[in-house]
Amino acid sequence: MENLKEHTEHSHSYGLYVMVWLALITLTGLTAVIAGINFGKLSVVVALVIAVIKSYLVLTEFMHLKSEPRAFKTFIFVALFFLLVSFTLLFSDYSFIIGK
Amino acid sequence: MSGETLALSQNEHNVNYLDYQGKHKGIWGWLLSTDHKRIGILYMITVLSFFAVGVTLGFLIRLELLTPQGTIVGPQAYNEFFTVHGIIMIFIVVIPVIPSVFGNFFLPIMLGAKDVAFPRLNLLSWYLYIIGGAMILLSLVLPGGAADTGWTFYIPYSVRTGTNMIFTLAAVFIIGFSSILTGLNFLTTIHRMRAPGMGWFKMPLFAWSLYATSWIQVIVTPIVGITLLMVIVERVFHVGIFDPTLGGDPLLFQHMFWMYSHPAVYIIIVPAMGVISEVVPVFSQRTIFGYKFIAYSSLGIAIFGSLVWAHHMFATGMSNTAEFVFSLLTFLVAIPSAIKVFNWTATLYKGSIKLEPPLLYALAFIFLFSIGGLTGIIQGALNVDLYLTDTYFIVGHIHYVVFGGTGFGLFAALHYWLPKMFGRMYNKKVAKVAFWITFVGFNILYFPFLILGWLGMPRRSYHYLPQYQVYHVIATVGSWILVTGLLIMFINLLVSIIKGKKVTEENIWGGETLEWKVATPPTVENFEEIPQVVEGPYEYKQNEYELEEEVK
Amino acid sequence: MSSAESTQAAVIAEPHIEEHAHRDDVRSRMGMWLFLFSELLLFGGLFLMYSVYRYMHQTDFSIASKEMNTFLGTLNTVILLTSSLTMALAINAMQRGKKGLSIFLQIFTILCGAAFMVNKFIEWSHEFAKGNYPGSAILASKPKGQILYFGLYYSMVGLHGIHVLVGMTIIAFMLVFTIRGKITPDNYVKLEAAGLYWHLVDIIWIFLFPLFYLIT
Amino acid sequence: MLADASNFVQPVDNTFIIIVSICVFFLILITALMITFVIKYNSKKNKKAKNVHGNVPLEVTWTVVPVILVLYMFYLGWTGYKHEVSPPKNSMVVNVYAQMWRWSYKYSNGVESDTLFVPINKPVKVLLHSRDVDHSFYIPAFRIKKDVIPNRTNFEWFLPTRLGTYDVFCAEYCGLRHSYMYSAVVVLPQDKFDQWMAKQAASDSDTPADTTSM
Repeated sequence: MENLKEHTEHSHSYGLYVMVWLALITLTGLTAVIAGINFGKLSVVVALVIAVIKSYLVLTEFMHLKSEPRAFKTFIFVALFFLLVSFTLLFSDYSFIIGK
Repeated sequence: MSGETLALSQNEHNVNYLDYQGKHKGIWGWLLSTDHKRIGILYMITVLSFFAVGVTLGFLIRLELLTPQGTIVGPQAYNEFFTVHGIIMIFIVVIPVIPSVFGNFFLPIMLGAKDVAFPRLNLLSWYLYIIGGAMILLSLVLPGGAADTGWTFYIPYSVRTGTNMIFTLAAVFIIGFSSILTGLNFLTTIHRMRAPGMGWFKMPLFAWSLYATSWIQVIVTPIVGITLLMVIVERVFHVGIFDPTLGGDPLLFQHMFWMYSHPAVYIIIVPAMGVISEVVPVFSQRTIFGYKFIAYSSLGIAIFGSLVWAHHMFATGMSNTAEFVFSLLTFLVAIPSAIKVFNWTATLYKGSIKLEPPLLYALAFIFLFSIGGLTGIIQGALNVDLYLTDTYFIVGHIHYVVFGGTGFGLFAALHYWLPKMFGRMYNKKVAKVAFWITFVGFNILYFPFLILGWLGMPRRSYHYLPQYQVYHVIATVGSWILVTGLLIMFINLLVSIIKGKKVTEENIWGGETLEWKVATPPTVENFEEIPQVVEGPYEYKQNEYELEEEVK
Repeated sequence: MSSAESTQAAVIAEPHIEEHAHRDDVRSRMGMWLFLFSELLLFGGLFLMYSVYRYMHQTDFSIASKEMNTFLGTLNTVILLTSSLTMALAINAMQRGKKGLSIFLQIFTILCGAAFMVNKFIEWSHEFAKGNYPGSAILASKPKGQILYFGLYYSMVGLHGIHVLVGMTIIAFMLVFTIRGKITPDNYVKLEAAGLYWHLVDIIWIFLFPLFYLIT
Repeated sequence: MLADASNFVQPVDNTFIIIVSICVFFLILITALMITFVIKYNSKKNKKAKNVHGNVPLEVTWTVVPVILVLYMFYLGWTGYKHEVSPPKNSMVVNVYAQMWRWSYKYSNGVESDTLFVPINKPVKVLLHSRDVDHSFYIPAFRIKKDVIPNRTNFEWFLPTRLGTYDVFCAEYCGLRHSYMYSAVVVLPQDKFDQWMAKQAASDSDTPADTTSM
C-alpha cells in the first residue's frame, strides 16, 4: 500500500497556508487573553488544549501529515502514547506522594 | 559506453565486499565506506576491542575482591574500575553490539536489499560511536580520574564528585545519539526496503527483533540523553534541576534515568533473542515453533518493557500506588520472555539436531537467560526486592541476563555468521572446548553472586566482611576460567579469519533465510537481482515433502 | 538553446525516470520523521520534569513566571509561527517551480529565526540584569520552586534556542542548494526535511510559551 | 549463617522460597527438555526433521499458566510490602542520619548514638534523613532496606525478635568509603535498654553543647 503513494504531490494552495497561519495567530492571541482571566486550575488545561490544537494544525497542514502514508501517523501516535503513559506512570509516584 | 567496460563495471559489483576496490583504496576504503557490510565489520572490530577493555576491568575488579580489602588497588581506583566497566559494557558493548555488527551486516541481506536506508548516516553513527567510546577510554587516563559514580550516575553524588563526569556524560550522550541514528536507519530499512513479496510475517525473526529494538532505541534514548545533558548543565552552570541543594528531587533523576535504562535492558536482550530464533531452527533443520508468537512477543517486550522502569526504585520510598503498579507490570513483562523460551525449546522437538558450536551457545543462552529472567522475577516481589536490591543478587542477575543472555547470544552469532562474513571456517573442536570452559567459568563466577546477595553482601563494595570471602574467592577463580575460555574462543575465531579453511558454498548451515542464498562472502551489491520472496523464512518444505513421501 | 535542451532531455528521459523511481522520497521523509520523534522525546523528557516540578511547586512557579516578559513571549510566538508559514510556502513555491520566490521565502524564514533569537537575547539579558541566572546569589536565595522554575526555563528555552540556531543553519544550507540548483522542482526532499525540522521547532515553542509565560 | 532477628524474616524468606521453588521447577523443566530433545532428536539418530508449526492450545497454556503464577507471586510480594510500610502506632521513633560515610541515630528524647540500640519485641520506626547524597539503610538480619534520599524523609519499621548485635550496611553507593559505612544495631532486653538510655541521657545533659549541635 505504501508504495502506491510514493509520488503523491502535495498540492496545497498558498491560500490554505495563510488561513492556517491566521488561525494559529488567533489561537496565540486567545491563549494570551485567557491567561489574563483567572480560570484557576483549569487555565493549564485550557492553555494546553489550545497548544494541542495549534500543533495539530502545524502537523497536518504545514508538515503535510494528512497526505503522508498511514505508517507516519502511527509513528506519531506511538511517540505520543509513550509520553502519555510515561507521564501517567510517573505521576503514580508523585501525585500520591504529595497527597500523603 | 562500450560493451567491454560495461561488463567490467558489472564485474566490479560482483566482487566480494572484502576485495572490492572502490573510490577509496586501502584503509580509507574501509573508514569511508558506506557499505553496510564494511560498517558492520568496523563495528565488530571496535565493539570487540571495547569488550576486551571491559573484560580486563572486570577481571581486575574480581582480583581486587579476592581479599576483604586492598588486594591490588585502593578504593578510588576500584570505584572507577566498576564504573567504567559498567559504562563500557552497557553503553558501548552490549547495547550496540548485535544490532550494529550483525544488524548492519545481515539486516539488508535478510530483507533482500542492497544496503540500509541511509548508508551515509550509518557511517556517521559509527564515527559518533567511536568518538564516544574514545572519550570513555580517555577519561580513564586524564587527570581528575574516570567517573566514579557507578554506571547509573545517581544524583546528587554525580554533581558532587570531582572526577571527569562531564567528559563521561558527554560521551554517553554521543553514543546515545549514535544509537538513535542506527535505530531510525533500521526502522526505515525495514519499512521501505523489504524485497517484493516479503510481507511483515515473512520477515526473519532476527529482523523482527531488530524492529522492536529500534523502536525502543528511537523512543527512549532521547530521554536518557536529555537527563544526562541536564546533569552536565547542572554541573557546569549550577542550574537547578535535580540537585537537592537547589530544590531538585534526586528521585526524579532516577525516574528519568530508568525510563531509558530499563528499556535498555530490552535493547540489549531482544536482538540476542533474535539471533537465537535464527540459530535454533537452522540447527534443528525444521520450522520454528510459533513464529507469530515469537514475533509478537518481541513487540510485547518492547512495549511492556518501556513501562516497568521504576522497579529499580522499590527501595527508594515511592508511593504505594507506584510500587503496586510497577511490581505488577514487572511480573507481566516476564510473560513474553517465557513464551520465547518455551517456543525455542519446542523448536528442538522432532528436529534433526546438529550440535554445532552456534547451537551450543544458543542452548547456553536459553539456560543462562532463564536463570537471569527467573532471578529477575524473584526481585519483582516487593518485599523480597526490598531485601535483595542493591546487593550482589542484582549483580548476579544482571550478569546472567546481560552476559549470559546477550554475551552468549553474541557468541552464538559470531559462530553462526562469521564463516559467511569472511568465507572461512573456524576450528569446530576448539570452539566446543572454548564453549565448555566459558560456560563453566561463567557459572562459577556468577552463581556465587546470587548466594552472596541472599547473604546480604551490598554491591559496589571495595571492602567486605570476612564471612563473605569464600564466595568471592570462588567467583574470582571462576573469572580466571571464564577469561581463559574467552581467550581460546576469540583466538580461534581470529585465526579462522586469517587462515581458516576456505568456505565458498552459499548455504553453510542449511538455513533458509536470504543471507544463505547469496555468495560467501557476500558481493558488494549483495544481490545481482533483488529476489522475489514467496515463502516464510523457516519453512523447511523439504521436511513436508519427505513426510508426504512417507505417507504414500 | 531551449529546444536543444528539450531534445537532450528527451534522450536522457528514460534513465532519468529510472533514477527518479530508485529515489524513494517517502523513505527520506520517514527517516526525518523518526528523527523528529527523537527530538520530540528529548523535549518530552524535559516536559516530564517540568510537569513534576510544577506539580510540586505550583505557587512558586506562578510567582516566578511573573518575571517573564509576556509581550516579548507573544511576539516571539508570532514570529515563529510566521516563519513556519513562510517555510511551508517556500517548499510549495519550489514544487511549483518558482525558484526566486522560494529563495525569498527561505531568506525570510532565516530572518524570522534571527529576530526570534534577538528577542531571546533581550529577554535573557534582562533576567541576568535582575540576577535571575543560574548560580547567582539572588536566585539561590529564592524559594526552591523558583530556583527550579528558572533552572527549567533556562534549560528548555536554551535548548530550544539551540534548535532554532541549528534550524537556521540547515535552512541556510538549503538556500545555497537552491541557488546552486541542487534543489529542483522535482527533487526537493531535502528542503522538505529542513521544513519538517523547522516546524518541529515551532511546535515545541507552541508548548513552551504557555508553560513558562502564562502561568496563573 | 544468615541471622533471623525480626518480624519480617519469616514473610520475606517464605516469599523467596516459594518463588525460587517455582523458578527452579521451570528451569529444570526447560533444561531437561532441551537435553532430552538434543539427545533424542540428534541428527545421527533422527535423520529427518518433522515440521511442527505451532500448537495454539499449547501456546495458550504456557501463556496462561505463567500469568497465574506471576500474579500469585505479585500477591505475596505486595502483602509483604504492605506490612513493611504500615508501622504500628505505638512504635518507638528513631531518627537516622546518613552522611558520607557514617550513620548516626537520634532518639526522640534527644539522645544520640553511633550505634542503634533497640529493645527486643517492641516496634521501632526509623525516620531516614540524608545530609548529603543518596544512601541506603540496610539491615540484612532484619531483611529490610530503604534508601536515604536528601530532601525526603523515608521511613522503615521493624520488630526485633532476637537479642544480639547485627550489621547495618549502606547499600546505595555513596562514594569513596561507601563500603566502610558500617554501623550496628544492638537488640537489648527492655531493662538493659532502659539502663543504657538513662545513662546516655545523663551524659548528654552533662555536655549540653553536643545535643544542640544537631
